[in-house]
Amino acid sequence: MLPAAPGTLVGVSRVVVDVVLKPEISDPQGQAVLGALGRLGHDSVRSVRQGKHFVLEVDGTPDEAELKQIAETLLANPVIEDVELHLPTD
Amino acid sequence: MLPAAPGTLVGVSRVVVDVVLKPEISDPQGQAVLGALGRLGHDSVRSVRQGKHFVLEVDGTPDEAELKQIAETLLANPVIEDVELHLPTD
Amino acid sequence: MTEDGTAGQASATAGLSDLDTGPGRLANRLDTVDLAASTPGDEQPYAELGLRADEYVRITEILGRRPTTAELAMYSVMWSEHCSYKSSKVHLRQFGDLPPSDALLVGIGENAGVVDVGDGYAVTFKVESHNHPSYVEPYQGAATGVGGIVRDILTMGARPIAVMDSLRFGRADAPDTARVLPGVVAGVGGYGNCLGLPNIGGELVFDDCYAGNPLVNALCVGVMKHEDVRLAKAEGVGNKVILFGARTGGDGIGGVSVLASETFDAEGPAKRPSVQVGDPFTEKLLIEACLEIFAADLVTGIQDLGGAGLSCATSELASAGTGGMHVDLDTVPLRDSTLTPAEILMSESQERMCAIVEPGKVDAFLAVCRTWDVLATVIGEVTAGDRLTVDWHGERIVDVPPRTVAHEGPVYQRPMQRPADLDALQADDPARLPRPQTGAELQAHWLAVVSSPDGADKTWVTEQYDRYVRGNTVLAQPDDAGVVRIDEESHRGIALSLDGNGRYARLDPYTGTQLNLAEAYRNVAVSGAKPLAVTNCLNFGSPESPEVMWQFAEAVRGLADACRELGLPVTGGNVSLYNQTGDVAINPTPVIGVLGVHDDVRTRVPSGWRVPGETVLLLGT
Amino acid sequence: MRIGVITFPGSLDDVDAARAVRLAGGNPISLWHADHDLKDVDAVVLPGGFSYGDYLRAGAIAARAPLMQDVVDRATRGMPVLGICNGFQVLCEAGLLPGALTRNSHLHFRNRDQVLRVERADTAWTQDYASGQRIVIPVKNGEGRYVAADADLDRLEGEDRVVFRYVGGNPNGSSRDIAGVTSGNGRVVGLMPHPEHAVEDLTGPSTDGLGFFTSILKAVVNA
Ligand SMILES: Nc1ncnc2c1ncn2[C@@H]1O[C@H](COP(=O)(O)OP(=O)(O)O)[C@@H](O)[C@H]1O
Repeated sequence: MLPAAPGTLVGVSRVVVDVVLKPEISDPQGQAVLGALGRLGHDSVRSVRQGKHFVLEVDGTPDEAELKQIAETLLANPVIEDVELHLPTD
Repeated sequence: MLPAAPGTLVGVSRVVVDVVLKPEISDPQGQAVLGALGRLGHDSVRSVRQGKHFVLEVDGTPDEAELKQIAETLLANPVIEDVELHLPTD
Repeated sequence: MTEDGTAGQASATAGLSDLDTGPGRLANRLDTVDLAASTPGDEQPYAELGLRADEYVRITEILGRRPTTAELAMYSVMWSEHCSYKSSKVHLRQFGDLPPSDALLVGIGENAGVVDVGDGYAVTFKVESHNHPSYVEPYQGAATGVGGIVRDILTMGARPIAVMDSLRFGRADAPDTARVLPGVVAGVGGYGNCLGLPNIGGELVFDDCYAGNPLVNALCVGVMKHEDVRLAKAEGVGNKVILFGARTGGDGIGGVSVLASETFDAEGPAKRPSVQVGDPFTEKLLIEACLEIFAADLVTGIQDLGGAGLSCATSELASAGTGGMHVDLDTVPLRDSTLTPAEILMSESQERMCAIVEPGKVDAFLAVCRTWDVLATVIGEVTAGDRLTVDWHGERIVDVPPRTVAHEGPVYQRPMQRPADLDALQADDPARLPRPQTGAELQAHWLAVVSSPDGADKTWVTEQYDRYVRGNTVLAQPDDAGVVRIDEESHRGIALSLDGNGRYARLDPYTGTQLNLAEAYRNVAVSGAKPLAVTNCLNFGSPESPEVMWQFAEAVRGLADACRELGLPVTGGNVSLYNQTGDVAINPTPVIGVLGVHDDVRTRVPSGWRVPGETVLLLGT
Repeated sequence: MRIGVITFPGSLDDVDAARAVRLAGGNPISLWHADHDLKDVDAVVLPGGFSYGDYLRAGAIAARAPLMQDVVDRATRGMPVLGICNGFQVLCEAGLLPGALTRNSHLHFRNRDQVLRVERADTAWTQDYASGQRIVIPVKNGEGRYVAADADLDRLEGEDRVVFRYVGGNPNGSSRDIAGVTSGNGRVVGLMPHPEHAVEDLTGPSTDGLGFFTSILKAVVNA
């Protein structure tokens, strides 16, 4: 692990989990944003999908298997969502 | 810009915007997830903050200034949220 | 205690963090009572905190020394217009002077008045504003407005059973209305729905005068048995002070003093106040925990934390009690460990309550809180004597007579003057308006009337509110009054209506306010209920304007006279001043709630005709 | 007849569900999410509300409550379970019912009196209705849009597991107008609308919801 960033507690790492709807599931929130962008003249934006972004602070070195399980079974619902787990690069 | 990834439309780039609550704003959703993790025995997780994750598809080369404005005024509420804009690395 | 000033301005927050370390003070040295006594000449930023020079002098006279930073913070929030009612108090006395009513169990002055509705049941209800925060962050402003009024009702010992909302915005087609209205409606719904409180009615009005200053007034009603009434006072030396609910963060610090006493300026988002995020789930747990605590008789006094946070709760509890109080501020659970003691005392973090508990009952109290996952901490105790003291890191930072903070703030007799334009307004008779001359003109008039947003169907709003939860809603939208059953066996129930009319009040605040009351009264009466009591929320412009002050005084006089005439007590209410768009005050807008009782809700009368062949009668003139 | 009603932190319509059981002639038993104790009930109702504030995803955190392990266990062995609104969300999150409930397509909470068509009158919770019958009960939710992959929806319909459909307007954008579904054996049923709010003339739009609770009493007797 890299030395902790200033202000970060030593021995705590930051794990990011992004949860997105599976492509085949419709996303009215993203649609609403897209509609608003169109009305405001931002025509270059073709599509918007809205998902969730979790930032976890974890004691010590993150346990990848455990975090994968957390991400896939609690943070996302595998029936409708996909997850991306970003561990700190070390 | 790098050649488009397979399956991506040529000339379309993918921009990610993460919206997170400002650190001083309380995050009941993150708190609830943290509580659930504790009850499920995942004690190594110290804190959870929940934000939004937007994936935008943009025609042509993204206009950074325009996207920044979209992110800061439409996707986030600057009163309570901060944004992180991730342009495709080219 | 009321709660309008949710959000603190960034500048005030910065000013405060500087206080403990800032110029004039030894760097990083805590401002203690001892230090204050030994450095009487130190400059203090009282003006930045909204205090006037003469008010500051009075504080030094009360204390016999300069206040510490923490004391200054407390006085500044508690002596703000919002908390001290300093401009309105002299007028509001008329409500207290109304003839006594047999139905009134607890009168004005407590968190909410309590009314006897028969069969041993008591009902408490109150309306409160959250106008300014709802303009800044519509969803959260409105949501936390509902949260605040629900805690007021809970504090009385009652189970909250329904909410209502009275909303006013700028023109329906104004761009900012499209920002503010959907957020406010979603916030009222989001919070109330998540608490499981049916929304049984309200108002939706559009007028240019609210364009930069929407009105968001929320009402909550609760029910209890007579013996369950709880009061906000700290009694019994040695009893513990328990803070429970959410952790304390840097929310709305300075909001009470700054927001309630200043208007918005149109400076960009960077200077916008920090806003609180409501957590209705935590509040729902707080409600269930409190009701279990009341049922087990575990508290001797209780107070919610609203505007002015701990400053308010501790000083009001101590002031209403018989002794003093001591608090160890280090024990307060924080969300942000960098908060200064003054900030902790001023924080307006939502979903918190403060209880006074006998030592032998503390364990049982904490156990109930654990069941409901509610954080609870002993932060101090009731003491002999009559001082409120607060320690931080082992040093005394507050030592004040609590009454001077909570109940003996400044009172102003502000100058008043009848608005110069009133004669012209009153003379402006509709007779001068052109009459439609042709069929086409008549059609245009008719279309204008039926398509007016004020007259339009309100379903877009009311569909976002749960009217069914708890299974006792007998009448709600689109009926004139909301009716709720309170006893499934006896069918006893209550009716409520919430009404205002800023245009009438602008034309004549005395008569206009009486018309508002009459409307709410009629709405309750036509449901078949007997009207029993009145609450009100007085939304006005700046009290520093003599014309606004005159409007205010006339409105209060009108309401008091009408209540006397109808034999109804005013059980409580809320004053929201400094409502203006730019330099122009809103129309004076008293919003009046009337509570009535149904001995048997099965005999309620809905609005509208249900059965063909019924006879239509017109009553009145 | 003992019909359990679970209270999770944030459950709201538990009092209403218990009242409906009582009005139908049953004995409502309150169950607490954190216990491992089903108190010998014959069937269980998961009520509406906002368990854990609906934070994360509606029903997601409640689905991991200790008592839910017992519910899943007994349900797979045939105990009837009804999930109403938030309870339906919990059942989907717990894997007892297929699919998921997501944000309404119009993005608003919506409360209105809703017409439903009963598609299956042979589940444990619907035998007092007739197949094809129309009933009016309140719907009130912000995350009631039933979704699943197309292939899964096809399979669900192929297995005849849709119990209710919205008619006269779909209040939340649910796929194929689905308002409620059942498990393969017809014992576990979940739906978004609220039958427990349509059990008394005084407080509901109809008394059409009572049939759920009279049905279960019969189903339990006949089991
Ligand atoms: N903001 C609101 N919140 C809840 N109910 C509302 C709101 N606005 C209007 N209503 C309800 O909608 C119905 C119709 O309102 P309105 O058109 O103002 O009625 P009226 O003209 O009869 O006073 C009433 O039952 C009222 O209580």
